[in-house]
Amino acid sequence: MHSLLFYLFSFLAVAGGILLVAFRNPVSSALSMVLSFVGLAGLFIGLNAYFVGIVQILVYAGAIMVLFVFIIMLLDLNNEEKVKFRSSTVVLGIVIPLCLALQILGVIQSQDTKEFQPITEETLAAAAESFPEDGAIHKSLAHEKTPKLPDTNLIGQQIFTHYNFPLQVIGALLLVATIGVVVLSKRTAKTRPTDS
Amino acid sequence: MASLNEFLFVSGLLFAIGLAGVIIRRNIIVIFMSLELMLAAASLTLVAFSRYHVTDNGLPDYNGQVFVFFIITVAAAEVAVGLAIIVALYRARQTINVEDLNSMRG
Amino acid sequence: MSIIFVLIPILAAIAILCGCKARLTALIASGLTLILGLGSVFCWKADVWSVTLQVLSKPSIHLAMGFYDGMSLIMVLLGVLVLFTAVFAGKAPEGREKLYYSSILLIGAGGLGAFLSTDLFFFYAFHELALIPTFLMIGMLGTGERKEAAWKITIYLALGSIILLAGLIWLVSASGSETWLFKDLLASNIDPKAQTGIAALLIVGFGVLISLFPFHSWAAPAYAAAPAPVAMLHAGVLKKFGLFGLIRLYPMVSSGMQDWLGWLIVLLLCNILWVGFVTINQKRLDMMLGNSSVMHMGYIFLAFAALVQAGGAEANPIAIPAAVILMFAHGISIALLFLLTDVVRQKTGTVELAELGGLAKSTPRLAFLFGLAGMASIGLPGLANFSGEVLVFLSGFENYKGEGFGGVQVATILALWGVVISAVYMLRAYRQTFQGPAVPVTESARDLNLSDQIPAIILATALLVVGLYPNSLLSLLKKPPCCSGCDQSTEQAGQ
Amino acid sequence: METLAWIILGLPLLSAVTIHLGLKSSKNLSAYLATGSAFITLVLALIILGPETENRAFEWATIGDLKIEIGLQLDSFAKGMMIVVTGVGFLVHLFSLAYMKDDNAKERYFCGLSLFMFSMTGIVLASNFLMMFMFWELVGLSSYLLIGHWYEKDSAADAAKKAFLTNRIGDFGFMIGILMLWGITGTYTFDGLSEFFDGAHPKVLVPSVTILSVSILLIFMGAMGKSAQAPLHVWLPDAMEGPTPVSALIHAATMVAAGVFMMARLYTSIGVDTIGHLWGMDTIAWIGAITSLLAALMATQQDDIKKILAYSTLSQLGYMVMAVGLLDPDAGMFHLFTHAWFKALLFLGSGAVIYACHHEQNIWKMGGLQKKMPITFLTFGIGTLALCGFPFTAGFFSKEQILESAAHSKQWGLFAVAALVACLTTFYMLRLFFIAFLGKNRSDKANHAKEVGPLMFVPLVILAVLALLSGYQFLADNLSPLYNHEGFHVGAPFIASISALVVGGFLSWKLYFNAESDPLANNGLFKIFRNKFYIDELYAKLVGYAQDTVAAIVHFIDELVINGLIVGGFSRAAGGIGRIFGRLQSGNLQGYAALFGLGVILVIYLTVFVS
Repeated sequence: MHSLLFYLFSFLAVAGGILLVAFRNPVSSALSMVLSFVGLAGLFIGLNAYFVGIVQILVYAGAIMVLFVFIIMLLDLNNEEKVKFRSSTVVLGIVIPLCLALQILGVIQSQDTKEFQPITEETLAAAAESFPEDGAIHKSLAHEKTPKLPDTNLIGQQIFTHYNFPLQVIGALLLVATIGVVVLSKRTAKTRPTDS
Repeated sequence: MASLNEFLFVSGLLFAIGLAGVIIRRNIIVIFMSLELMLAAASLTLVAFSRYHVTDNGLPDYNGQVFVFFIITVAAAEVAVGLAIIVALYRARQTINVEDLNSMRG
Repeated sequence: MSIIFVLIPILAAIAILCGCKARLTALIASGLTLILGLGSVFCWKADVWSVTLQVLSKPSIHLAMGFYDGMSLIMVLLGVLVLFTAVFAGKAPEGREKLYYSSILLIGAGGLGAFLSTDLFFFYAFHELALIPTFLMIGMLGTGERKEAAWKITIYLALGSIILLAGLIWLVSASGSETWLFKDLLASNIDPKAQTGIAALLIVGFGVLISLFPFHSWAAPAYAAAPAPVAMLHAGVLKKFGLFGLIRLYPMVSSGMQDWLGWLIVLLLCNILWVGFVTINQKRLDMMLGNSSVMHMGYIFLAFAALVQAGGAEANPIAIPAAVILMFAHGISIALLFLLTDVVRQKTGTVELAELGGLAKSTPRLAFLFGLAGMASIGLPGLANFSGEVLVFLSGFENYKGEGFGGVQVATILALWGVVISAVYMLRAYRQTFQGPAVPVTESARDLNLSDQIPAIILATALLVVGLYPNSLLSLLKKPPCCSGCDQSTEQAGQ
Repeated sequence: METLAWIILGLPLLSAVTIHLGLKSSKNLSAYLATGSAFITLVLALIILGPETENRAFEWATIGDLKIEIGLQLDSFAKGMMIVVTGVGFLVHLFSLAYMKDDNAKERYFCGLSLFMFSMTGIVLASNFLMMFMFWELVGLSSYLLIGHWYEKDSAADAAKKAFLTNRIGDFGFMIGILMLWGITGTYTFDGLSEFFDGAHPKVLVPSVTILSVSILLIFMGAMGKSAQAPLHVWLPDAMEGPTPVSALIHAATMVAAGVFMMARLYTSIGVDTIGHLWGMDTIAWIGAITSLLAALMATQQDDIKKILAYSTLSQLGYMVMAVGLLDPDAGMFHLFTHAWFKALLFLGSGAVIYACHHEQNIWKMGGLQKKMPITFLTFGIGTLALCGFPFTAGFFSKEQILESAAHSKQWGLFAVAALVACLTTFYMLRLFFIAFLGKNRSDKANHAKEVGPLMFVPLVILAVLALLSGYQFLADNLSPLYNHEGFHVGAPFIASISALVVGGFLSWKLYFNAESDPLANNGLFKIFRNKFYIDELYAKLVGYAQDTVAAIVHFIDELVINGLIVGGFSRAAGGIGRIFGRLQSGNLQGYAALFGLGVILVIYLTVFVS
């Protein structure tokens, strides 16, 4: 990955994060979050994780952000109420993350780093050997003209071979979450008249 | 070219920013977003490690990316449920300011 | 299958919670256990009545139940008698019948289970099972300062149970036994150094459950606040669990107990004399009875101390039978007293001694039954407690050979003074409640009708039978100890 | 024979149970049933009179070698005592039929009487100390029930309680004594004791003389309670709150004498010679003497007819105990035997008077009854003479024997006390007699008195005959529990008792014959007598201060220290810690987040940078 792009996307992600925290208006915050996630997605793609990057944008920027904005609109919270931040929380909120960041920096500094090794066509071709020949992965890796990294396939292969059970669990979790959301919304709707 | 440590540093920075958001902000939706940011920071770490840990066949280690996939899924479910709870909470309390939501006070 | 004793009440409790008629179901269930209990007195045999079922392999825990020996049988008899009468005498508040009767049944089931278990784990667990509904009942359906009393008993007994559990686990691990079955544990040897520590934990743990001084202050308020059946079951049956456990586990830690003999004697004397004086100063009938039940635990402890001093059942063969008879007698008499106190409360609306008087005029039957129970509790010959107490005193002097007094003899003599003390408070209370000129609240009181009398009469009969002929119980103790798969016992039974 | 003895024991119990369970509504039937059972037992007791018979005991409680038995000791001693118990018992039952005719709770009364007959029979026939102890307590119970028969009266209820508790104190010692004796000898049956001390193991005695003495003194404590010896005598005068026939039966003739009986039983089991070697036996004699003297002094200034008799009972019991202490249980038992008849006579006579005077008990409100109630007057007079020891009445012979044994053992102090008491006895009994029966009527109630019916005077007459004759050999030989006839001779005792009689009689005649009020009432010394030496007050204070205050203090400490400081301290400490941590539980999300962040930093610091 080019350093320039790395710095660009990193800057996007970090700036988006800072803006997320800094904006008073929650809608602005939500948009800054998307900005941050776009930057992250860029970093993912730079790391040859195309699938994850795309999903990041699709899910976060597409679905989750919309959900956030939708809720904000629904609750009619255009502006954060004019409550002054307590200086103690602000100080704490800056000092603690700063310490954390410094610690992480310290840890990282003390470790040997790994340099980026680009994936060349040779490595791809070599990797193709370890996959069955009639599979899509092999075909994609060993394509004569444009050998590509079939990361979607690879992830899929990984999930469906090694992570089959967690996948089922995640499925169940989603189902439960769906039901839970329905129940939560419904119950509030029901109890509302009695509340008021 | 960016080295692994640079990615990790960006990830740590994002995590710290998310934490700062959680501590400083009072709007529960924004806190929620900050949490998402922290999750995403973790995802970045995983992807970075995945990419830099080259397996025997010369390809990235896809275990990390599988985790990220799971994280995103769980985060989506979490956001759905969490926002539903927030809506319910707002209906019950007419506020999403965490300072007003302190009925857990001991 | 002795597990039936536990299953019947539990199933009945479940049935009540599922909507069966509460009082009827409870009565049938407790009546069944009573019949079974009486039946088993006449025809118990080791292999027929026991069950062993492994429920956990490591640590090896069995759901083992059966009449381990005559002591279990007598305690079960006590349990079924008190359970039936408690159910019969219970008067649930309107709309709370389900909770009320199912709790009573569960307490009974727990007590019976503890006495029937031949596995240390279930021995402990069943007692805990019985405590939970006790707390609930006191806290939810009690009278007076019920919340405070419920918390007090909860915290005290929970603490005692934890200490006890620590002692039991230490005991099992120190014994090196593979299972938690009594027969395996009793066959093992424990290092004397470990015994000292285990004995201390057991004394404190069981002591809290029995309200041994200075862990006694939970008892009286709890019994005063508790609904009558709960007070009957707890003071009558559950409290005996501690003493039962001490006697049952004693052979494993005999030398360890010896190390604490001095303390034991001091504490039991405090139970008798100190609490005795506290009892004299009580102004309410229920508090007085609660304290008196604490005080009488001292006598059973005295038998235990005599056993410890002698160093074993062979050296002092009277001690264990004495303790068992007194446990039975005290259980019945205190249950009867609590039952009748509740009647006094219902009839007059008060249990303050100063507000009562002359009740015998309007309620002669109540006065007679109360007098009987009171006389029993102060050890009048012809009633069960005397049989127990006289045996306890004899056990105190069993190894006395006409020289200077040992600690146990001194304790026995001081404990005898406790008999005077108990006469003082009991007669004072009786005098204040039933004799003297009638006061307005007692003038209009109505006497017991027949159905009110039935439970009281059952208990009074038990008191009389054991009092007039203690051999009726003692002969049960003579049967050889039995447990499932216990080869030696079946041999003995065959002889 | 054996079955008959068991019937004697069982019949009254049967009667009591039947009355309680079945005959509550038919009051008269229950009265007849109880009286009938008393009569049958009397007949049976007369039938079984004779030499010792064997009897089979049944085991009451068995543990290994320990066998507690319920058995009957059917020797002539017990059988003789049975005559006293059943004889007085039957006559009292008979008397009660009339006396309690209009009582509301007649069935309860007769149930109590039957219960008493059962328990007293149990004491008398007991074959061992534990059995005796059981029945010992049971007579205490029946005494409690009968004293408290009119429990609506505060005074009766209190008296009943007092009697029971005082007896309990005595029983405390009794039980310890039994236990110690059991420890020393390994037996508690009377046969076993006599076997043990019968020279079979003489060596055993040597090291444990002290212990044995202590144990016997402790057993005597039981007798002190039951026979109301000082300082446990306070309950007996109060016990007069019970119906008068009860006083006659229980608190004059039988139960209070049980202490003497028990000591005599003990002496005969252990052997008087063995006892003679122990120390401290003089204590018994002196306790008896002091009780006897104190009670006689107190009796001189009582106005309640029953109280006078009660103190005189105390005094006579002191006599018997003195005889026991002088190692002459025969004399004690003989006096018990004669005393039972004439004291029962006096009590029943007083009952008749009280009945006739509509429950007036103050002798100063009586007077002139000799004309209104001639039979009562005559029999009461006989009783008085017997009690005073008038020559050739029953009391004379038995009192003589006690004086004799005092003289014989050269205990001149005791002898002097005994003689003084004899003098005082004459004094106060004649005082009673003069005031209540002679002179003129001093109140309307006495004026309207009529002679009682035959159901009442028949027992009086029978008892009067016995009061006159029971001292003679032909009766005493056959009936008296322990009778050791020694030829009557004139000696120091005779002179002492005659002069006591004369002096007492003269003083009483001088002071009280035709007196309108008590000439000694304002004398300071006699005021002390009137107030019973303030012993009751002292006890009331002592009990009030010692027991109740101790109880209050202990309760206070219990509440304050154990419940308040220790337990409460723990609970407060737990609560305080809880509050501290509760404050951390602010419910503030941001605070939690900050703490969480701090925690993360700390963990990283500790794991990465420290090591």
